[in-house]
Amino acid sequence: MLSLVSLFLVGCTNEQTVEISDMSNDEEERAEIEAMIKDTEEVQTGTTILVEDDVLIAIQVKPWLGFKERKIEAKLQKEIEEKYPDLNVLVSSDYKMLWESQKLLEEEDEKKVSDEVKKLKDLAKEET
Amino acid sequence: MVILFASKPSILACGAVAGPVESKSVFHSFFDAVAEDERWGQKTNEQGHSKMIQEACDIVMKKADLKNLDVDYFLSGDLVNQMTPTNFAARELAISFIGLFSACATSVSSVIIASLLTELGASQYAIAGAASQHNAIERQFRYPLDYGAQKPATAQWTVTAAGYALIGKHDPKLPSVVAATVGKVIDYGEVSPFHMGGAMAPAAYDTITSHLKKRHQKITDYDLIMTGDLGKIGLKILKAMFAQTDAEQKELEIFRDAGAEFYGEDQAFQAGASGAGCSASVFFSYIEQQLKTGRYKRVLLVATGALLSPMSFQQGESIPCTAHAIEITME
Amino acid sequence: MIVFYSFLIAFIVGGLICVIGQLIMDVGKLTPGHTLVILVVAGAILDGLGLYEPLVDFAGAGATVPITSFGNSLTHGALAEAEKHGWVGVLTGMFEVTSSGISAAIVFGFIAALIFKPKGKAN
Amino acid sequence: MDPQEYQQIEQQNTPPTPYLKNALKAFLVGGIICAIGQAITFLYIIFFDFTDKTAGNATVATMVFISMVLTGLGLYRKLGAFAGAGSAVPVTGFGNAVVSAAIEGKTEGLVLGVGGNMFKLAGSVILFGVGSAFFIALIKLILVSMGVVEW
Repeated sequence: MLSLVSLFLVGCTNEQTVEISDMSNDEEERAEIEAMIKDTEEVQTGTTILVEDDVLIAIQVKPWLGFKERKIEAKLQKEIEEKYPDLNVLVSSDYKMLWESQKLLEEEDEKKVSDEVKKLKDLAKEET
Repeated sequence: MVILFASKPSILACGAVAGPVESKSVFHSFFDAVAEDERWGQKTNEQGHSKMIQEACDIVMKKADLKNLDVDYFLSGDLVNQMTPTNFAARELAISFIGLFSACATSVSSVIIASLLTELGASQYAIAGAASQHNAIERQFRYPLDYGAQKPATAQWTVTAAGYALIGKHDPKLPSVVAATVGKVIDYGEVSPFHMGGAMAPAAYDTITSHLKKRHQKITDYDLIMTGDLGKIGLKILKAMFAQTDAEQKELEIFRDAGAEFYGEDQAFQAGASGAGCSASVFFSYIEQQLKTGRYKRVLLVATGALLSPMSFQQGESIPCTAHAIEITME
Repeated sequence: MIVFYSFLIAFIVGGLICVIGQLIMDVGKLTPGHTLVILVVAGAILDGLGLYEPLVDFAGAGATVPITSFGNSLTHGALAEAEKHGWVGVLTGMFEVTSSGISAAIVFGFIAALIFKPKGKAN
Repeated sequence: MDPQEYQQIEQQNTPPTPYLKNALKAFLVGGIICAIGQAITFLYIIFFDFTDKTAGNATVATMVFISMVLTGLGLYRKLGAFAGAGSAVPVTGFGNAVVSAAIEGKTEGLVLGVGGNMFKLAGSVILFGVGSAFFIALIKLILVSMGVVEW
């Protein structure tokens, strides 16, 4: 719940807030992905979880660009997959992913994070 | 065609009963009883409707201290399918019964038939009148009660009330029916069941003008011309129609409408009251007392009725209307 | 901040769809029944053109709460199944996405009929 | 006095529909109901395993429940009288239509009354919803198989 409160406090300025937690501390990969997210300026906030070979990127586009949310999601997904074909990437503009992944930022235990990310990925595929 | 009653049958006694919502009416002090429960403690609205009719008729009989065996005819009707509430009330009253349907004009058409029977000598005592119950009629003609529909400003609130009169031999001390006009069915193309006033005004206009013409009278010959349930807007339209045929302002003052005044200025009821019970309860309580106290000498009571059905509305038909008039005098 | 914006957008878009409904009723002089039907069909057509999904992404509850989303979900289900299974998919997919609206209405309607009684109060 | 002349008199004396006022009321109430819907959606997302897509269904069911309670207590009728389309267009309006018809039919028995009348008002929404969805999906299927459009 803490992370949700922080969301409210974030000023509605349009600068981006991008946070990344990298469990397998591959520094170069981490910086690269952060840069790619920052390049797509439609993104308002982004939270990325890197654990083992899973990458979960939860983004929120600027409010007034909601219409193109899907296209931006797909574009970023493709970009990162091309860059890191060996990684299992999911880009999602879903609130659930954003809030859950923000909780995972503080999570230390790698095993727990990895299970949680896998669970979130299944959740994203659910239709109804 | 105007009917003249040489023997001038009299209104010997009247009974008016209303539901809980009607305690807000300006006329509620004239009603004989105001119930707490809109279903008179019954299981269904229709049974409550029927119980209300019985209660009003019992009051009339008690006032004239008659028993139902002494009463020759029971003439009445209501707006529910096949008038079952009135039929079931007639079953309890066990009086020879003719069901009449003139929609909200039944209060007057029943008095006309009763007066004819009295004039003929076939009836010494006849109970005539009408009734309506809001829930039973609203669900049949418009929407379920709890449905959130937005009603336009022209909508009227169906009254839960019953009004009955005992018609008998002429009695100079009591108000007497001297003439009557049976209305034609007039339809000027109004379609919306939420604008009854606009649909019924032409019928009222036609009946009043033909009554005045056949009786060679002017509007000012009457102390009061009261229509049944045109509502605030219907009354305005009726007055505008008469103003169109150069009636002066003084004459227009004579027109009043039971539906328009029934709930006073309470906005929750929008264009006022409607329903067979509206004209019946006001005519057979308030008006009867005004006549007895001598405030009015000659009165024309014009009950107006819309002759539509839920089916005719859905088939895209416009609303045919009628209005019946009785001329009542007090020596 | 995103959350505040989403409430604002949901409020505005939801309000606008209701204004369209109100205009159909007032200007078009149609009954509430006709108005809802028009809106549902509009929702279905918009989804057929692929315009309703972006609207849901943009407005959130502002697009899922109005009745247009019912038409949208029906079409969406039908299209999704039609893509996978062809002709028969159009029928099998119909209530794939949405069934909660109708089943909730039926169940709660029945429960309400057991509990409540219609009241004729004016205000 | 012929019908045309009468129509004119009737027009002059019938109060005009307050288009702007009604539209404003519908906007406000409709907006508020959708904002409440958004709040419910967020609650489902935060406390239960729902995503944006799947939370919609749960929100709709909850809104219909709320409209059942309000209808039963006779409050939705007042909201509808005030807001008009503002209360009818959201899914709570659909719930109100079904629930009010069900309550109404109770005196005619559960089978014929409640069962027979329940969809008297809302049935058309389902009919035309499913009907239009069917034809639209069919048309798109044909267009796709002709290669004019792709999924």
